[in-house]
Amino acid sequence: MAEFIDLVLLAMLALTALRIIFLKDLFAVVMLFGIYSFLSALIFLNLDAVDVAFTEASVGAGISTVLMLVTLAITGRKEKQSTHSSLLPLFVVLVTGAALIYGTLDMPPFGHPDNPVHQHVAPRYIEESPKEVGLPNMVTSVLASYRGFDTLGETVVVFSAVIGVLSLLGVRRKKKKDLESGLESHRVLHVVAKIIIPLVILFALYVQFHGDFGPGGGFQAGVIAAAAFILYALILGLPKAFAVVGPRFLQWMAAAGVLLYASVGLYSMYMGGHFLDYNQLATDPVAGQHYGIIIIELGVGVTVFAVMLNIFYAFGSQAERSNVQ
Amino acid sequence: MNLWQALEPAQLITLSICVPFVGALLVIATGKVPNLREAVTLITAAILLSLVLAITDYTFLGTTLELDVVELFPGLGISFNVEPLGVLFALVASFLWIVTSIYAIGYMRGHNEINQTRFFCCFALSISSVMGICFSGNLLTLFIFYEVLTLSTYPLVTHAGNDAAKQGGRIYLGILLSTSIAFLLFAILGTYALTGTLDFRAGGIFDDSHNKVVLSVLLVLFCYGVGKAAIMPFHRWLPAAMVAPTPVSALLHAVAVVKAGVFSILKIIIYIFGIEGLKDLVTTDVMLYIGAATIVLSSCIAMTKDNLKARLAYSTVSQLSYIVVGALLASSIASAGAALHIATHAVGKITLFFCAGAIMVASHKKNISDMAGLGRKMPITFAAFAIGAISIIGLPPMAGTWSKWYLAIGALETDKFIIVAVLMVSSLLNIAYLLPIPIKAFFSKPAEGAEPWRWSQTKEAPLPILVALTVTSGCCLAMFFYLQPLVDLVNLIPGVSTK
Amino acid sequence: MDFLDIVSSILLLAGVFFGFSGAVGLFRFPDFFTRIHAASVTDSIAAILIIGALLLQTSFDLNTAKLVFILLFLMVTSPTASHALAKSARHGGLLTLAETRPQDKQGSAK
Amino acid sequence: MLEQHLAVLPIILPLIAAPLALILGRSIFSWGFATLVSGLAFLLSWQLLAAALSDGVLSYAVGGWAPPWGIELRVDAANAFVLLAVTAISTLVLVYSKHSIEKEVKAANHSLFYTAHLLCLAGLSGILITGDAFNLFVFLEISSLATYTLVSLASDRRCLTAAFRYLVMGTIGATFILIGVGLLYMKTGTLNMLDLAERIDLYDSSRTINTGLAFIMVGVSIKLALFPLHMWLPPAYTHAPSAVTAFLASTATKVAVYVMIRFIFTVFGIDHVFVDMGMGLILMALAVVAIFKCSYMATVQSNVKTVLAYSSVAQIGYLVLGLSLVSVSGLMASMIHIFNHALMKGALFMAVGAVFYRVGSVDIKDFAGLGRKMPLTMAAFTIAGLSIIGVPLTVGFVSKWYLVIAALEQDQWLVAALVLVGSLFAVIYIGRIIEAAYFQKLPESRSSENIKEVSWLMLVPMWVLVIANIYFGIDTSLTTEAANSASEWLFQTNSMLENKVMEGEVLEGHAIEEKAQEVSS
Amino acid sequence: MSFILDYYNYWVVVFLMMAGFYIVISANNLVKKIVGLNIFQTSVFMLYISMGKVSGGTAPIVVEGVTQYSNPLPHVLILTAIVVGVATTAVGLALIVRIKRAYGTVEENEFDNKDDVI
Repeated sequence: MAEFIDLVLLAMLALTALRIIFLKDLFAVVMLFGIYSFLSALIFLNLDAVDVAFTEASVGAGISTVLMLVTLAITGRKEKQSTHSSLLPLFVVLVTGAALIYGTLDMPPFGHPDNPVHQHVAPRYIEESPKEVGLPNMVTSVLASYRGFDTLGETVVVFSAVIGVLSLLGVRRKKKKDLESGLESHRVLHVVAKIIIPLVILFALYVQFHGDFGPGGGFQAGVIAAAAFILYALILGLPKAFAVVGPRFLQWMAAAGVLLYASVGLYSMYMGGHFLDYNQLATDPVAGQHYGIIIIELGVGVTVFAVMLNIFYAFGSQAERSNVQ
Repeated sequence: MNLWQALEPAQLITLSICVPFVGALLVIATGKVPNLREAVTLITAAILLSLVLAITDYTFLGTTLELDVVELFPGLGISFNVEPLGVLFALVASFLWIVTSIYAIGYMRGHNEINQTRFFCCFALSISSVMGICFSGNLLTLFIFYEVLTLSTYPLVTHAGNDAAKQGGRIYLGILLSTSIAFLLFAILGTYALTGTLDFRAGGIFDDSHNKVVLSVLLVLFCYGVGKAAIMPFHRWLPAAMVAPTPVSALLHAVAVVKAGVFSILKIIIYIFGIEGLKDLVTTDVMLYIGAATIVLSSCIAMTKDNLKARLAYSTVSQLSYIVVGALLASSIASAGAALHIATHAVGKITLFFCAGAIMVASHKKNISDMAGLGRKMPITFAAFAIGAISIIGLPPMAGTWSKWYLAIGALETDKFIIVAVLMVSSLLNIAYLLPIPIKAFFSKPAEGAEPWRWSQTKEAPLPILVALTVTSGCCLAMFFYLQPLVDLVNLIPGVSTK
Repeated sequence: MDFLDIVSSILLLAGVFFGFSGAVGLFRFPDFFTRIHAASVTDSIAAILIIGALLLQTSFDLNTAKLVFILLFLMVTSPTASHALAKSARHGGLLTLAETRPQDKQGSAK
Repeated sequence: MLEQHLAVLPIILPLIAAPLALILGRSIFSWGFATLVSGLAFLLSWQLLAAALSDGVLSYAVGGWAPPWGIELRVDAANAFVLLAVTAISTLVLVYSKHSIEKEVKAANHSLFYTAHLLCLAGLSGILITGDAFNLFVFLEISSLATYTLVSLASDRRCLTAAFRYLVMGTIGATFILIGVGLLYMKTGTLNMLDLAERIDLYDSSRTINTGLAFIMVGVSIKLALFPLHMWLPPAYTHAPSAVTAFLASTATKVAVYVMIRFIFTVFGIDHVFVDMGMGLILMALAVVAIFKCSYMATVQSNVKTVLAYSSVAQIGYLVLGLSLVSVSGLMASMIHIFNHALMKGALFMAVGAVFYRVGSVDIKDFAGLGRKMPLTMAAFTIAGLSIIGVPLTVGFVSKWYLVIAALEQDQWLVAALVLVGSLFAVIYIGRIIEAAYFQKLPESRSSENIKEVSWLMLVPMWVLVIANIYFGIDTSLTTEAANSASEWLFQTNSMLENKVMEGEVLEGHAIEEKAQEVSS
Repeated sequence: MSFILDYYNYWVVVFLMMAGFYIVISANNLVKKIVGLNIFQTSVFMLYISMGKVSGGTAPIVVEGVTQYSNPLPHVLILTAIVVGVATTAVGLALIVRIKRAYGTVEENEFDNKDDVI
C-alpha cells in the first residue's frame, strides 16, 4: 500500500515538475512549486520521515512560497521568451541524469532492511539513543545531540541568510500614517485573525517543547510562530507588526538564539567536556542531555522565528514600497 | 693591490654585491643634490673596483672563496663561489663602471636628461646583479641575478618614457623574461631533476649515465634561455634596447648585460656540461652553426643601418656570437679565446658607444650619413672611434687581435674550417661597416644642406666624456701589449688553456 | 464490520464525492466567483465529512482530539479564506459573469 | 583547557563572534571586534599547526560522541596549514577593510559586513577542519551564503548580477556535493570521512560510488572555479568590494582545493580516483587548458580586477595540476601554492583596492601615472605582480619551482614546459598594468584631483603581505616543511587505509565506544 | 520485475532532480531559476529520505512494541538541508528584488550589458 501511495505521489510530482518547466506564468509556477513542496512533504510522510515532512510543509510550501510571491509582486509575473538555445542545458541535464541513472544500478534496493545504511551507524541511534539521550524521538536525539554541531551550523546558516537579506533589502521603519497598508476593510479577516493567531502561537510552543516526543522541534516551531506574525503583518500592515516586534529587536533575537545555542557548548567545555557535550550539564548524563536539547532547541526556535519574520519584513517593506510607487 | 686584507676573504663577495646596492640606496637618498649623488656613484664604483681587485688577488693565490647565503630549497640555495672566469668578468664590469660613471655624468648633464636619480640608482642595481652573476656558485643563483639584472635594466631602457621607449622596453622585457622563464628556468629545472644538483663544478655535473638526447635538448634550451646572449632569432631585444640613453647602451648593452649572457653560456658549458661532455652532444654543432650564422647575418644587417647606435647594436649581436661559438667549439683554446673576448670586445665596443654618445651630445647627430666631415670638428672622438673599430675588427695593435686569434686557432684545432671562414668573412664585414665611419668623418666634406650656423658651433663633447673615451681607447691599445694578467687568469679556468 | 465502520465509510464516500465535484467545478465553471464557490465546497463540506469519517475510525484518544482541533481550525479558516479571496476580487474590480454580459446579449441568449 | 579544545576553537570563535558583531552595531566596534577575533583565530591556528606538526593528527569528537556516530573534527598538517593561511589573510583583510569598506559599502551595512565576514571565516574554518562529509556541506553553505552577501555589498549595481550568478552556480555545486555524499552514504552507511574511506574500499568498482565521486568532483570543481566551471568567478571578483575580493581570492577557492585534496586522498584513495577512474588525466588536461585559456583572457581585459580574477582561475589550474600529478612532491607543490598564491593575490587585490579607494576606478587606463602619486601602493603591486610572474626571490618562484620539479619527477616534460610557458602570460598582463602606472603620464583631467597615498591602515596589511611574499620566497623552510609533512601525511593515510583493506581487516568505526560504556555504567 | 520495484523510486527521483536542474540552467527569468533550484534540492532530499526507508518500518519515534524503525539519520540530514535551502532561497530572492530595482528587469535576455547576463 505504501508503495502504491508513493508511486501515485511520485507521478503527481513528475507532472507538476513538467508543468513548471513549460509554464510562463510565474504566479502559476510559484503556486505549482508550493504544490510540489506539499506533495514531497506527503512523500516524506509516507517514507516515515515525519519531522522532515513537517519541515518541508512549513518551509517549502509555506515560507518559500510566500517569499516567492512577494518577490513576484515586485518583479512581475510573466516570464519572457528565452532567446538562447535550450539545447545545451538539455544536453547537460541528459548527461547528468544518465550519470545518476548509471549510479542507481549498484544501489541497494529500495526499502530493504539489509541495506548498508541500516547496518552501520544508524543501529546505534535506534537502539541506544533512547537510553543514552533519553528521548523517544530519535530524530531529535540525533539532530540535537549526536549531530548537534550540524544543527549549530544550520542555525548559523539561517542567521547568515538574515544577514544577507538585511544587507540587500534593509527594513525601512515607517510612520504609521505614511501609508495605508494591511487589509483595513476586511473586517472578517481581522476578527478571524485575532482568534487564530494566539492559537497558532500556542501550537508553535507545543511543537517547540513537544519535539522531544513527537515530530517537531525548534525549527518547525520557529517557522510556525513566524507564520503567525506574518499573518498579523499581512492583515494589519507592517507598521503595526513593527510595533509588536520591531526589526531591530528581531536582529537581536536572531543573534541571541545562536548565542544561546553556542553558550551551551561553551558551558559544557567549561564543565570539562567537549564542545556541545550535554552529559556535562547535569550530574546525571541523561538529564544533562535533556537540558541541553531543550536549551538548544529553544535557541534554534528563537533564531528561526526571528530570522523568518525579519526576512518577511524586509521583503514586505520592499513590496509596499513598490506598491506606493 | 689588496686594500681589504683585514676582511674575511669570503666577505668580499658579500661586499662586492652589497656595495653597489648600498650605492643605489644612497643615490636615492642624495637624489636632491646632483653633485653629491654623482660623487656617491663614483666612490661606490671605486670601492667596488678595489674589492674586485682584492678578489682577483685571492684567485691568483689559489684561495677558494665560497659563501652560502640562504637555503631556498632543501640543499639548494643562493651560494657564491669565486672562479677565474667570473673574476675576469667582474674585473671588466667593475673597471668599466667607473669609466662609464664619469662618462654618464657628462652625458646626462650635457643632454639634460630627466629622472637622473632613477637612472643612477638602477645603474648601480644592475652592477650589483652583475656581480651576483659573476660570483654565482650554482645555476639557481645565476638565474636569480640574471632576472634581477633584466628587471633593474628595464627602467633604464624605458628611461625616455615616450612611446618609442615603451615599445623598446616591451620588446626588451618580453624577450628576455620569456626566454629566461620558458627556456632557461626549464633547463635549470630539468638539470635539477636529472642530477639533483645545480652547483657549478669543474668538468660539469653530467656524466655518461644521462641520456644524451635529453642533454642535447637541454643545451639548446640553455643557449636560447640565456636570451641576453642574443643568438638569432632571439636578438631583437638588443637593437630595441638602443632607445636607452647612451651610457646605458655603452655599459649595459655592450658590456654588462650582453656579457652576462655570453658569460652565463660560457659558464654553463664549462661548469655544467664540461667542455669534454659537450663533444658528444648532437646539438653542439647545430648551435655552433646557428652562432656562426648569427655572426654573418647580423654583420650584414649592421651594414644596412644608418643609425649609428643601431649599427653598433647589430655589431654587438655579431660579436656576442663569437663568444658563443668559441664556447661551443668545445676546445680549450677556443674557450680561452671566448673568455678573453669578453674583455677585449668590452673595451672596444664601449669606446665605440662612448663616441656615439659624444657625437650625439655635441652635434645631436644620430645618423652616419650626417657625420661626414665631423671628424675635423671632433678629432679626439673620431680618433677614439677608429681605435675602437680596429680593435673590434681584430687588427693589431689592438686588444681584439688576441681573442680572435685564439678563437681561430681553436677552430682550426677542431677542424671546423667553416668557422674559420666565418671568422674571416666577419672580420671583412666589420671593416666594411665600421671603418668607413671615421674615414668619412675625417676625409669627407659635410653634406649639402647641413645647417651652417649649427655646424660652426659644433665642438668636442664635454670633458668627462672625452676623459672616458680616451681611457677606454687607451685600454684597447694597452691590452694588446699587456694582456698577460688576463691570459693567466683565463688559464686558471679548469679545462681552459691558451696553449 | 460494525456499525461505526459503515457510517464512517458512507461519510468518507460522500466526502470524496464532494471533493471530486468541487475539483470538477473548479475546472469547468466559467469565471472566478463560480469557481471559488466550487472550491469552497471542497474545503468546507468535503473536509468536514472526511474528518468526521476519520473521527469514527479512532478509538477516542489523543488522535480524536487532534482531529477535532483540525476540524475546528478548518471550519474557521477556509470560509474566511474564500471570503477574503472573493472580497479582494470584488475590491480589485473583478465583475461577475452576469455583470460582464451586456443586457441585450443576455436577452438574445434566452 | 586550550590544548584540549584547540581543534574546535578556530571554528566556534568566529561563529560566536558573528552574532556579537551584529549586536555591537556601530561600525567601528564591529570592525575592531572582528579584527580581534580574526587575530585570535590566527594565533589559534598557529598553535594548531604546531600541534599537528608535532603530534600528527588531532581528533576531536564534538558533543563527546565518538565517530562515526558523532561529528569528528580532524586536524592534520594539511588542513592546519591551509587554515593558517586563511586566518592570516582574514586578519589582514579586516585591518585593511576599515577604510576600503567606508568608501565602497554604504554606512548602514558596515556591521553586517563584518558579521558576514566572520561567518565566512567560520564557514571556511569549518570546511577545513571537519572530518564529516555532511558537516562539510553545512559549513560550505555557511561560507557560501556569507560570500554571496559580501559580494553583493558593493555599490556598483553589477555586483548584484555577479552575486546572483555566483549564488546559482554555488548552490548547484553544493547540491552536487550533497548528491555525491548521499550516494556514498547510501553505499556505506556512514558520513565520517575516515570511516567512509575504509568502507569505500570494499566496493572498489561500485557504479554508485563512482557516480558519487563524479558528483563530488564536479561540485567541488564549481566551488573552486576549475575551468570550464569558472564562469561565476570573474564577475564576482570584479564587482565585489575590494576587501572582499582580496579575502575571497586568497581563501575561498583555496579551501575548495583543499576539499578536493581531502576527498581524493583521504576519502576515495589515490588508486580509486586516479587508477580506476582515470581522473588524473582529466584534471591535468583541464588544469592546463585553464592555465592557458584564462591567462590569455587575463591579457585582454581592461578592468584590472577582472585581469586578476582571470589570473586567479589560471592559478587554480596550477593548484589542480599539482595534485593531478599524484605524487608527494606534486601534492606538496599544490599545498605550497595554496599558501603562496594567497599571499600574492591578497597583496595584489589590496593594492588594486587602494587604487579604487583613491581613484574610484580600476581600469588600466586609470592607472596611468599612479607610480608617482601612490608610490607605496604601486610598489606593492609591482612586487606582488613579479611574484605572480614567478620571478626569483618571491613566493611565486618557489611554487613554480616545486610544481615543475614535481612534473619532471613524473617524466611529464611537456606539462612542465607548458607550466612555464603559461606563466609568460603573467608577464604580459602584469606588465601592462605596471607600464601604465610607471611609464605613462597622469592624464590632464586627473592632475587637478587630489590623488595621494592611502592611509597606513590600508598600507600596513598590504605591505605585510608583500614582505611575506619576499620572506617566504627566500626562507622557504616553514612552507616547505609544513607542505611536505602535509602531503606526506595525506599519502601515508591513503596507503595505510589501502593496506588495511588488503589485509582484509575492516574496522568497525575507529574508536572505542567510550561514550556508550560511560552511559551504561 | 523486482529490479524495477527495487529502483523505480530512485529513477523517478532522478527524473525530478533533472527537471529542477533543467529549470535552473534554462530558465530565462531569475525567479524561475530559484524555483528550479528549490525543485532540484527538494528532489535530492527525496533521494535521501528514500534511502532511509525500511519496508514495514515506522517513523523513528519509540513506540512500545515496534522493533522496525526507519533510519533517522537521513531525516536529520535533510532537516538541516531544508533549512539551508530556504536560507539560500531567501538570499536569492532578495538579490532578485535588488536586481529588479537596479536594472528594471529580471529577464536574462534583457540585460543591456553582456557581462551582466547570468
